[in-house]
Amino acid sequence: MQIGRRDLLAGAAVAAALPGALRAQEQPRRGGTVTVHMGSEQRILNGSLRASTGVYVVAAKMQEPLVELDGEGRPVPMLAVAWQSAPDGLTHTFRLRQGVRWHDGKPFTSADVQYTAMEMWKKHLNYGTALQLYLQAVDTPDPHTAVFRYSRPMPQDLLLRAMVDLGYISPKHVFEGTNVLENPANTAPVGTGPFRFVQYERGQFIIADRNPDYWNAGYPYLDRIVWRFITDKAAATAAMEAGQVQLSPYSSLPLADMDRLRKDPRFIVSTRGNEGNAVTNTVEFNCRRDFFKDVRVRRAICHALDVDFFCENFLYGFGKRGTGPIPSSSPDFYTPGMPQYEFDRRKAERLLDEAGFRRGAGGVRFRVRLLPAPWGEDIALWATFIQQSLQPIGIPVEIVRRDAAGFLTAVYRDHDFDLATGWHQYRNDPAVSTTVWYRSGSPPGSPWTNQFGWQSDEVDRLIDDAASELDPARRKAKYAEFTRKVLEEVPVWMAIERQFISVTSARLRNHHNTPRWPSSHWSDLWIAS
Amino acid sequence: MAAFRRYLRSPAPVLGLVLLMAVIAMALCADLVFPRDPLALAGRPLQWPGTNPRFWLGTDGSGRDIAAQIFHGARVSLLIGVVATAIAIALGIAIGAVAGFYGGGVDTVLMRVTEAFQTLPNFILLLVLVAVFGSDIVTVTVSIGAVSWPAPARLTRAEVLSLRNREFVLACRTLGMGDLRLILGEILPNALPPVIVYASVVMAVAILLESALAFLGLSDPNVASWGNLIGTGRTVIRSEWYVSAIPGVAILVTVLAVSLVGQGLNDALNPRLKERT
Amino acid sequence: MSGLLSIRDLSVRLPRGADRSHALIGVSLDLAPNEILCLVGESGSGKSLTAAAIMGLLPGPQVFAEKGAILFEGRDLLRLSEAEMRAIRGARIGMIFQEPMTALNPVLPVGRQIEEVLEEHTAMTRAERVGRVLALLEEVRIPDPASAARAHPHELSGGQRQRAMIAMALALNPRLLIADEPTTALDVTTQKHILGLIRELQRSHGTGVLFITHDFGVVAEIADRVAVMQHGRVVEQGAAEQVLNRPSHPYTRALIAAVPTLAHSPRGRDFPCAPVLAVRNLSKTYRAAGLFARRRTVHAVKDVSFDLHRGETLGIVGESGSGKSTVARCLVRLLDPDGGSMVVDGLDMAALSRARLRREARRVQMVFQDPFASLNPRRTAGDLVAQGPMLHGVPREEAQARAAELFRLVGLDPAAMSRLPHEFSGGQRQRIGLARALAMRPTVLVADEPVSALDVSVQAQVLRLLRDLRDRLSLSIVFITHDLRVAAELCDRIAVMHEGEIVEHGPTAEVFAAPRHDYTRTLMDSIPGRTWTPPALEPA
Amino acid sequence: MKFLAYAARRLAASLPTLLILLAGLFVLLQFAPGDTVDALMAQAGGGDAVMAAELRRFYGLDLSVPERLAAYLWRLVRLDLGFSAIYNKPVATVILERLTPTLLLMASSLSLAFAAGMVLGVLAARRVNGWPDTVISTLGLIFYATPSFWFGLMGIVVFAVKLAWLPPGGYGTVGAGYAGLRLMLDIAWHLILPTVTLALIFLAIYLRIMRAAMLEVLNLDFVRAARAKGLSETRVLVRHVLRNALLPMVTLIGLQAGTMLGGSVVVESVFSLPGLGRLAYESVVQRDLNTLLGIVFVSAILVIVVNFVVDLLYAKLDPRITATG
Repeated sequence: MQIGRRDLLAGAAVAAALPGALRAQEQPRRGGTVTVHMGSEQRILNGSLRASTGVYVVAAKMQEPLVELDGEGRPVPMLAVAWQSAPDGLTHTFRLRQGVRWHDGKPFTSADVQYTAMEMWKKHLNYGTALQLYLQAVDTPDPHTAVFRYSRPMPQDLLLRAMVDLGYISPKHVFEGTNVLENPANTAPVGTGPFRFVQYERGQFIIADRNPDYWNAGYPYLDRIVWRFITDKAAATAAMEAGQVQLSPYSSLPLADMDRLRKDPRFIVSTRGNEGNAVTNTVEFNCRRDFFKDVRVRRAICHALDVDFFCENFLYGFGKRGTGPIPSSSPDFYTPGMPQYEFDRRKAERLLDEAGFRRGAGGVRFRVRLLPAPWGEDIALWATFIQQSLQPIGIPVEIVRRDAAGFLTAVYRDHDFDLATGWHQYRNDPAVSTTVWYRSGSPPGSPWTNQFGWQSDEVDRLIDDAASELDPARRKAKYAEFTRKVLEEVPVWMAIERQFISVTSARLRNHHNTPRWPSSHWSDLWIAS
Repeated sequence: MAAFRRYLRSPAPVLGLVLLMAVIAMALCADLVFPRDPLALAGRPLQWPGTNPRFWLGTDGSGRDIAAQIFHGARVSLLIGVVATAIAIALGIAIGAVAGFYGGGVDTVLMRVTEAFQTLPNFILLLVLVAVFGSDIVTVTVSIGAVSWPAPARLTRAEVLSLRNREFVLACRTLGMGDLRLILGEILPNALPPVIVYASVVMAVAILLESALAFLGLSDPNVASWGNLIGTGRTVIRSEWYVSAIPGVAILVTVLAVSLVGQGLNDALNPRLKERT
Repeated sequence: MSGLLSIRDLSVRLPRGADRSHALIGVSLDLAPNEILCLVGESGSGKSLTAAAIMGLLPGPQVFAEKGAILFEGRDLLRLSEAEMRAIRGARIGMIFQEPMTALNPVLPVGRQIEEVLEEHTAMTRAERVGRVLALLEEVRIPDPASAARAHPHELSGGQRQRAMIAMALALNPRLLIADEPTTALDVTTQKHILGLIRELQRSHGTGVLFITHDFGVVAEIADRVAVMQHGRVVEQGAAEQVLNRPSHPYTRALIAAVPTLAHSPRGRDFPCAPVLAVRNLSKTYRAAGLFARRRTVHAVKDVSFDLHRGETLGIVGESGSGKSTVARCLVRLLDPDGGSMVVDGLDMAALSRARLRREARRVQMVFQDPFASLNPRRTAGDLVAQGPMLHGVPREEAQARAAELFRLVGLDPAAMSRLPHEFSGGQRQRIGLARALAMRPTVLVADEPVSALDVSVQAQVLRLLRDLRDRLSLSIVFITHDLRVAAELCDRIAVMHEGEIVEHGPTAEVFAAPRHDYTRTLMDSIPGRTWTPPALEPA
Repeated sequence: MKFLAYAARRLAASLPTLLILLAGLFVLLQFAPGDTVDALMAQAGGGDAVMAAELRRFYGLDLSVPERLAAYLWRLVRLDLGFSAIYNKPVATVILERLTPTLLLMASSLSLAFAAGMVLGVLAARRVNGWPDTVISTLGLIFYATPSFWFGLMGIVVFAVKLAWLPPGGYGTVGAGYAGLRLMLDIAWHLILPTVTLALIFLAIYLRIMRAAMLEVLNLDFVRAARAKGLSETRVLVRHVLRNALLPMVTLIGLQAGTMLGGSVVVESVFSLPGLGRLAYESVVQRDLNTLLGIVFVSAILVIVVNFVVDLLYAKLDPRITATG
């Protein structure tokens, strides 16, 4: 169901689908090396400690989670083969795969799961610490059973969906008794996955080779994966065109180049396989400011932005108007028909007048400082577009450029901004990373939490209830209610819904066939001759 | 006057002067030719030059008129260049003059500081300053000035050092002239020509530094500087190369003009070199 | 023609924009083998350019021989190709230059530079060349030729460098040697040796020498024949004896009249007992700071004492490095003496603080050597003169008026006060310098080689002016010079300095007539052309 | 021995300034918005306050500024550059890993700039104001005025993508497992474009200086004397003019070592070279104070060493100067 609808790029989808049909007859070929473009470098390459696509794109080939998503977006077994939850949602039992060995030859057991969950997820993993806040203990009745015990009900679908990202297992024998954050295995992963870590040259490349003892016999097809760090986007495109790189995931190339490459038969440019990682471009209001205290002003800003024009002309169609905090690519939680802010400059002006912010000298209503996050070309474009769109309605915008640390500090700790814009990344379930943008009470300094000076008891309650609601239908309804509420109030506006774009060499096969493919194991990926 | 005539004698400095005048003219008439905000959305982004008569140099990735940005950018880039240079030269002259004139301990301390600044790669220091103080136009300009003073300081020092024992300075000393008057009235006017010539180098470097900052996305996005245009063009450099090429050429022309003028000044103020040709 | 070199009607063109169209106009010269022809003239007369024309080394394409011929051994050098000319340069014609320090490549050992001539012009083997170099250095009597050959120019003394240059020029026993002011940069004692050496080598090899100089003393010392140049023309040519003693051309007569005579006529004046300046035990030590080398101390001035009376001129003479300039600079406190006292009108200048010194600056004023360097090129002449009094509180109007007066006093037109220094000639500038010092109404005037950068005729004028002013204003002058003729001309008393000390001190006539100290005797002996007394001529 | 002592003395003389410089930078960076934990959370895509506090404790960021500065300086005195927050390694190790590409890049660029600048400068001075001079001087000015990143990117497009003659970036063929000569050739192959890009502006400067120095020296007495000796023009040029004209060029090397390292920030980022320049940029952005200060330390040492070598070279070229005097 997910794969069917998602390609915004009809042309590319057809181009990708047609050879796909022919490919069905092709025999998978063993061997070969795939080189992957990496735009930035991570400090820690361990999915049990860091939840980030930049980590998964490397580490997930060597490390595995308990569950993974299948092509239809449903949780399927990885290191866990079966799972079962108590009706009260307080205990969840996982049966573990047998005969799995770590790359260093030691057997994989429930002790590893227990150690990873208690020492890593609960203590260090971003989003994991919040998700596992009520995790009491992990019992290990036998080497192949792990029982998660919670002090508050945990919905099974939330746990499973979250664990796709937040469920990577690390070997207890490597980490136990060491400083977890300083362990050398964090940059030389030891896992159970289809590829074994070989070499990491900082600033240059990482190499992983085929794991001949992989539990899924016959896999992987590739002999080697190389990740090359190319920070300059234009240079990365050049490397792809020169044939030195076969895959660039997560929108790492310039939009203009991706647009150009999609007409090039040597490449497939598509958002397919990234459905699980929907990203929205935000407009974040500092509701402490006099002008943004008034919801009419916030709404006016939303009305002043011609999102469709932006998507078409600036994003090359790689994006569409956002409809709320939960992206349309998440059918389990997405409810259509929510209140929207269509582009209507006159309405915006009327709202501003009503709120008492009439045009003063020089036609200026008030001035705002906009902090764009320093990642992503689209954010810079969007910030400029906001500047260009608010000027005509009497709101001159000063863009304040900060680097990553400066941006997070200014927005999320010091609240030194009027408007901010960045990305919100949806992680399969609204409770993982989405609702924290709206839930009050996050201490200052936590990035991507509600630092907007906006608070609603009703929304807080809805968020808390939904997070422990065990019945999927009722959960979905609660999220619909939540969505309606935050769309009316717009403390944060999820303006544009996008999916990451992957640029792939047309010679690769079996790629982008699951909703979070770039972050998955790639054991069935192969290269056509 | 004689120096000016010498300046006009060879074609290269004249060309430099003409180019510089052209850039200055662009800066001056920017508001007349392009009265609209150069950063406003003008049309569809990334229109090639010549495809739309309204935008004869095309539009950039944010749908802004490149021609307007080039004209308004001349203003910003020249301003950055001139102000940063003024800061660097003023600092350099002050430090160099004091160090060269007094010598001894003062000189040692000041030159140690200067050396320390020179051992620190200036672009890295610039990155630090911008990271710390933000990237608005004032900070960027002041920072560029602040990292560019060591060379003028050394130059001034060397000049002052050679002048302070020149007989005409000694003569003034024997008249009972005070240090400040000696430095300002006698030494500096004679030490300045090479420093002024060097100012053209500082200015060229300042413009290039701003463009490098913008290339890394660290310049002020609220002004239409050429560097910013190059920065926004960076991502489309493979297909719409003109977005960064046009401001690149503008920078090249300006730096070229400034350098030519500087070289012409050098030849004009240093007649010894001229005689032998 | 049996002559070695014969220049016929040579004219050399200057580039457009120069102050005149030709550097040389119709120059004709003849030089026989085994003869020394002195080419005399003041700066800008074209004597050096004549040498360059012979060598085929005129600067650049815009300066060229327009007409005439330079016949050398029967061939016209102007018609030879560059390759042919190259074969002659260094081999058939050798050349030595004024400043051996700059004429030698500073980064190559001396021996290598001499060897190059052999390398270029002969087929000698390396070993032969090295042997020849040593023989040559031996011939020019450089002590320890082997180590001199290995030495770099800066490691040799001025005299040794010039000897090396001579060795280089004579390496292939050229028929013609061009010596362009070869002793001007040297001290008198060294000059004497070098002149002797040139003469001796010329005799033994039968070389023809074209000797360029501005110094009639040197001419008297060495010339067989003399040619006098002025503004690119040869105005007089003839046997040395005739030109020196019976010059016919007015210009020559004027030049020779300007040469100071050694015969000093003491003014026979008595000076009041109390000196205006009393210097006692003045010492100055330099410390050369090296990072590693142990700190060396150089005693530039040791225990120097002398008195200066009102209206008196004391000449301090000595060679370079004798400490005479250090004394001058200490007197005006451009250098702080390490010990001793300098009492001017009862005030010890050596003990004053900086601030106090500034106020008392007028007591001792200085005239500097270099008329080009001692005036700020950016100030008008009037400002330069008025500057001093204005610094000490004289109102601008008054200072300007005083400056105008001083301009007249030193023989300049007050109308020129608004001009910049470069618009004046060297002699005029030195007058400005003098006016500037006088503007302060100093008790003591220190003149540091004030005429040594000037041409003879200008030098004579400035000396005359100084003498004049001294007598009219009763100036007390400390006159520093290396030129004994000049000292003899002007000074009442002479102090001879050697290695930082005053070795002899007395009335000028006494010192010249009967030097007591060995060094003074050597110095007197070294005066070029000391046996020649310029004839008393009325300047035409 | 004297020589070594001199080297040590030179270094010792620079140390106090170096310490002040590092302390100054340390304090300056305290004013920067955000610290390494903020940068880390940005990179990881999120985290909560507990995690942030935990990390701050881990990196020692919970101490006061004076305490940290004191600790840093004390470590520095013991020649310990500290631990890098980004790389989870001692800073010394991180820098050592990154030093080679930068050194190679700088050395090759410097050699290229020096050699080409020298040759072109000589050619221009030989025909001063003639057309070769005009062409060379104009070219020099254009090189000087071209932003290096622009030239680099265009170089990639033309030589790597369109012509496929050179690799588009990187520091060697990944995973090729070359060794020995093959490895060196491979690296050299990858460094051609970056070298040219970085060298360009310096080439322009050297060319200008060389031309001026040649003109200066050509006018000196000893050149006239050399000609008067009947030496051929080539010999005059090579033996007498060149060596003397090289002196200002050599001085320039020392002055530009620092600037060049700054220039490598952009070049390394365009060509994906794992060098010090890019590391410096990353550590500024990541607020990795230890690494940044470590780089400053190393680059200062580098500049001091280069200047030291320049002094020796100068003393070798010019016997008037003794390195120990």
